[in-house]
Amino acid sequence: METAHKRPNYILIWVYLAVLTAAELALAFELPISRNLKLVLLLFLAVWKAALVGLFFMHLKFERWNLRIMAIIPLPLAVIFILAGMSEHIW
Amino acid sequence: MHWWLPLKASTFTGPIDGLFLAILIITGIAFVLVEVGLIWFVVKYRQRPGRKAFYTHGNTRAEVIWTTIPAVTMVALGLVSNHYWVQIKGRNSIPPNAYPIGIHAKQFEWQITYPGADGKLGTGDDFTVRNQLHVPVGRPIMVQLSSEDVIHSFYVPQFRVRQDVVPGMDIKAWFQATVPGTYELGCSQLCGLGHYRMRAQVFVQTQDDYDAWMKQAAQEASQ
Amino acid sequence: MTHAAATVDQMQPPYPAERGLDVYNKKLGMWVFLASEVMFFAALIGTYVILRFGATGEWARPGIVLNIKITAFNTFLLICSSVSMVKAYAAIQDGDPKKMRFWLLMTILGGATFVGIQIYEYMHLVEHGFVPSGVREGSELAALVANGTLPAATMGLYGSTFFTMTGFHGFHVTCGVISMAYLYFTKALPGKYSKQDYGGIETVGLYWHFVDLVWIILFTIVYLI
Amino acid sequence: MTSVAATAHGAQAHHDDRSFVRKYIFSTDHKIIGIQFLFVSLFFLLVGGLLAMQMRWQLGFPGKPMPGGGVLPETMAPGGVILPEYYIQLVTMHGTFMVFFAIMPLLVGVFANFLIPLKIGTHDMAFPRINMWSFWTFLIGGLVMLSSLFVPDGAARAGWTMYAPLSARHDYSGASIGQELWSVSIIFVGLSSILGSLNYITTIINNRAPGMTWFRLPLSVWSLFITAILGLLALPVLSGAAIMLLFDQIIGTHFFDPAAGGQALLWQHLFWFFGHPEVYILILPAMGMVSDIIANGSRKPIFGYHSMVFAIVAIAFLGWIVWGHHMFVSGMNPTLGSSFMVSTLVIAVPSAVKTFNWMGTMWRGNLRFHVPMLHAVAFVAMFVIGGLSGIFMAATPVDMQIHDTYFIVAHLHYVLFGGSLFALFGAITYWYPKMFGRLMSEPWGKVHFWLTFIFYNCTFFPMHITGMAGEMRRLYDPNQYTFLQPWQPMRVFISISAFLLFATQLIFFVNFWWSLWKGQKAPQNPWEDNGLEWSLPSPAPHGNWEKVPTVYRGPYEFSSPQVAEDYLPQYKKLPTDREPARVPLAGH
Repeated sequence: METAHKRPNYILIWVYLAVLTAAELALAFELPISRNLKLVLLLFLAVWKAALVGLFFMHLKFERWNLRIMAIIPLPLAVIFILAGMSEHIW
Repeated sequence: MHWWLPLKASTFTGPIDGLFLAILIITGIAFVLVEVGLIWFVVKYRQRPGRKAFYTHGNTRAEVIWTTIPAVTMVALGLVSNHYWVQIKGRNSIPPNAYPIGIHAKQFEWQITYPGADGKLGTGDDFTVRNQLHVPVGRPIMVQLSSEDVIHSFYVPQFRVRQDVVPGMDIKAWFQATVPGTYELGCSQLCGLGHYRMRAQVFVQTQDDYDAWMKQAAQEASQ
Repeated sequence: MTHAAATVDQMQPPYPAERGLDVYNKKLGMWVFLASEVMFFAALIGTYVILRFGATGEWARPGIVLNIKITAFNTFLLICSSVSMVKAYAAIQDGDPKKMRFWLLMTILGGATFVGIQIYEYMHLVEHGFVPSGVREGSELAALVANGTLPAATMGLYGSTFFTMTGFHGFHVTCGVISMAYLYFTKALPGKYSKQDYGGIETVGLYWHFVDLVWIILFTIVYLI
Repeated sequence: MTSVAATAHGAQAHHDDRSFVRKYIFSTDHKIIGIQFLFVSLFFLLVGGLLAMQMRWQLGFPGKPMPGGGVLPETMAPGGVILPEYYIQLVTMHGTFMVFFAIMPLLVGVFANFLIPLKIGTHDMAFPRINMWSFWTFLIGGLVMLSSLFVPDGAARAGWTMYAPLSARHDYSGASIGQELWSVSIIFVGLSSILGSLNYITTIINNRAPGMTWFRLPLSVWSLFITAILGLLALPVLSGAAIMLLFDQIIGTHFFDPAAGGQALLWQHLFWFFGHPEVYILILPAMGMVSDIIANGSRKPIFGYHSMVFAIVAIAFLGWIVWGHHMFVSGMNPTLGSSFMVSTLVIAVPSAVKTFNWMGTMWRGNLRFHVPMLHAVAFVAMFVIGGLSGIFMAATPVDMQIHDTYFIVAHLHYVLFGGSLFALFGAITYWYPKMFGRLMSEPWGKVHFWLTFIFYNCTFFPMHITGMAGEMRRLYDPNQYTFLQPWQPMRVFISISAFLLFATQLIFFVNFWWSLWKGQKAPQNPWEDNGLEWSLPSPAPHGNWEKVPTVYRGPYEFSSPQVAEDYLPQYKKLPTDREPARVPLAGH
């Protein structure tokens, strides 16, 4: 049975994750940039790493759409809750 | 017994009672439609031998009608409510010339701080009275609500004003009394075993009665 | 042919059923469970974000209280154990139980070490006075709070949120390690997994990658920001 | 599961060699688990009712010794006279028991477990053992909550909504162990619901019988499916919040302690973010089962099946963005108040659609008034009042006047008692034959219905009026306020009606237990319904079918021109029906 899909190169993903973690550390401590920019960049790196794990290790990239939707449904709910909670303080 | 909403004693009663009546009419019509319809169907379509029900899976036109009518009504209701909500509770709804009164809620009593002669809170001549809220009539009053322990709720039924008092937050609410008299201020958020007796008296007085009382109360407080 | 179709063929249910999601029950059940876990961590992390965003005082700067070097290594370790999990899954998919057993063992060891390091880090922090209710009086950190390097106003929140979030993540990692060990000894060793039936490995793998994903987010927002 | 295990499962359906313990106590049969949930949650319904009676005594006859009050400890009710601290425990525990341990398990625990495998045509749930654990964690949670009633300094007392900081600090509430047990118990309930929900979702998606396509599912299964999704995503947030509250109570963390930077409003956001999906968990299954019963009672297909399904889905999605309407006057940002008002008003539309569709089903039907149909019609009549009174609160300025008054208490009892509990009385009577093999007595059922209907309205409708007059919630003795004293006769009337309502439930209680052994033997299809469950003998055997049934049509083919009788079961093959295409099959 030929493999159902071109199996992702797990080692390459591993390298990506290691590099991104190192980048986060460097960004957090060495780079003298403004706090807000650092915050945005760090969050972007975290989401990127999370996406890598989700898409390649959890095979979401090769699943059908209805399973992907089921995996993603809770995220907007979490974002709605956090935004509402935070908007309390933009009085 | 007064079967309707409590006595109208503040400027809020106009919009709130009006909206209450409007919603009562809308829901009243819907209520009568549904209940009478149910009773009529129950009587008219009772099981009779040899009769077979009308085989239908629905009617999209009817569905569209009874989806759009409630939707339109709700949107209209929403616009009207929001218009008044912004006036009553909105961020800059407090009139600038409002007369400030500090109300500090603690487990099972209200400590009410009056601005004293200079009319400003936080100045030396402020004085505090327990469970007695004196309010000049016909002027917007701004209450600065703070709580020492748990969540209480500032509620005067006749003024139609309710605002939770949250510890750690300084919340401002406003109202304007229109009818002199004595009313009651209650706590409407469960705040412990004494929640039911956390009651204060509210005196709405004319301006000079209020000034006289304040002068006299200030001396009492200063002794 | 999608990945999903591949897994459907080789796990034929004994009775006819209407076409569902083309995902076998165990895997679908795990994905549904992970959705509830996302909401659980959303509540915890959401609380942290809201409390920090609404905090009146300054928040403790990264690196003062928490030891970044050890945690960075810990993060790297969890990523490695995630990779070893995927290699175990790939091995059994290719029908090589021996290689799968090796990589599954590596994953279990990686996870156990991660929990060990985290417990060590907790003990170290409590020693220095960083406790769930904030900072213990008379400890080193209390001195730091006194001389102003640590903001006194938000240390209570800092302690509460840190210990609750990372504690429950550690609890989930421990559950993962225990269930993988259980599968290793009762299913993998007796050779119950084969090319035709490896549902258990893929399911526990999904859970493990999810736990790793949550840590990746936690590491950034708790330790680095 | 490997094919080896599967054949064993098939064999199991033939003969039953399981021990009594495995068969009835630690059973993994979805029907037995459903019945276990039924007995336990009916007990908790009784406990909740008893707490309510004590509350009504204090409100109707403040300060007078309660008959039977001598049994209560001196610290709570000296000489039978209820003290304020005991009264707020009653308020809290009545709400907690009814919501978490009576209505929710009765709707989801009992009927999701019992109905889903039967109605979609499968042997059992996708994960039978997890299903069993879902019941046992629920029972542990229930026993922990029950034990908190008897701890020395009394049970939790911050309302079933447990607002912090009153719930977080024992020096404010006066109870320490009681509050902590509440949090622990809620964590167990959360875990039990998550385990249950993931089971129902996987079973409905993957294990439907051949031919049972998504739009041939009965509406009860659709509502239980959407309820499972709501439960799956909402309960973890409650468990997380309960864990943080427990840490605030025990370890001294500061999540909700404003003195150390915590936010009191944060608990309300967490609780009501879970809370509003929760109240839809409490009503959607009732709506689904009422749809089934009304279609059966009217002998007519449900009116607008697809719009009913989309209404359920719409209610579920909108249910996540309305939670702020519980917090209009709580100090929440007013601009948030406006957005929550709009989403709340929009959610009234699907409920209206469903109500009109039920009426459309009865229109030109051939109405047969068995007891479940009586309860179902009463559900529609009462739920309309509850839904309409909800619109008063959605309008934010009006909410300022009626928030936390008895108007809200009337609203919630109209949707919860008039809605869910009436639907439950109907559903229990309707599926009782399939559960126990005997019919509940029809005349006594009617007596119970009419008395309950009358006393129920006498109890809860006047609460709208005292609520409009401004009577605040959870007051130990409203007569402290002079503007509430004229309403004391109304409170006495409500209390007496409540006592009579509670007494009427004795009829249901006796009818339920008496019919278990003495009830008339139930035929296979007593209500002449089309569902798959009626193709099984009553009571349904372990493993349901040996060979899974095949489905040829939708669930509501009543009075179909194709056949003479006025019902056409889903599993009945007509010559014109063709076999459903057997597609590659999903998991087992």
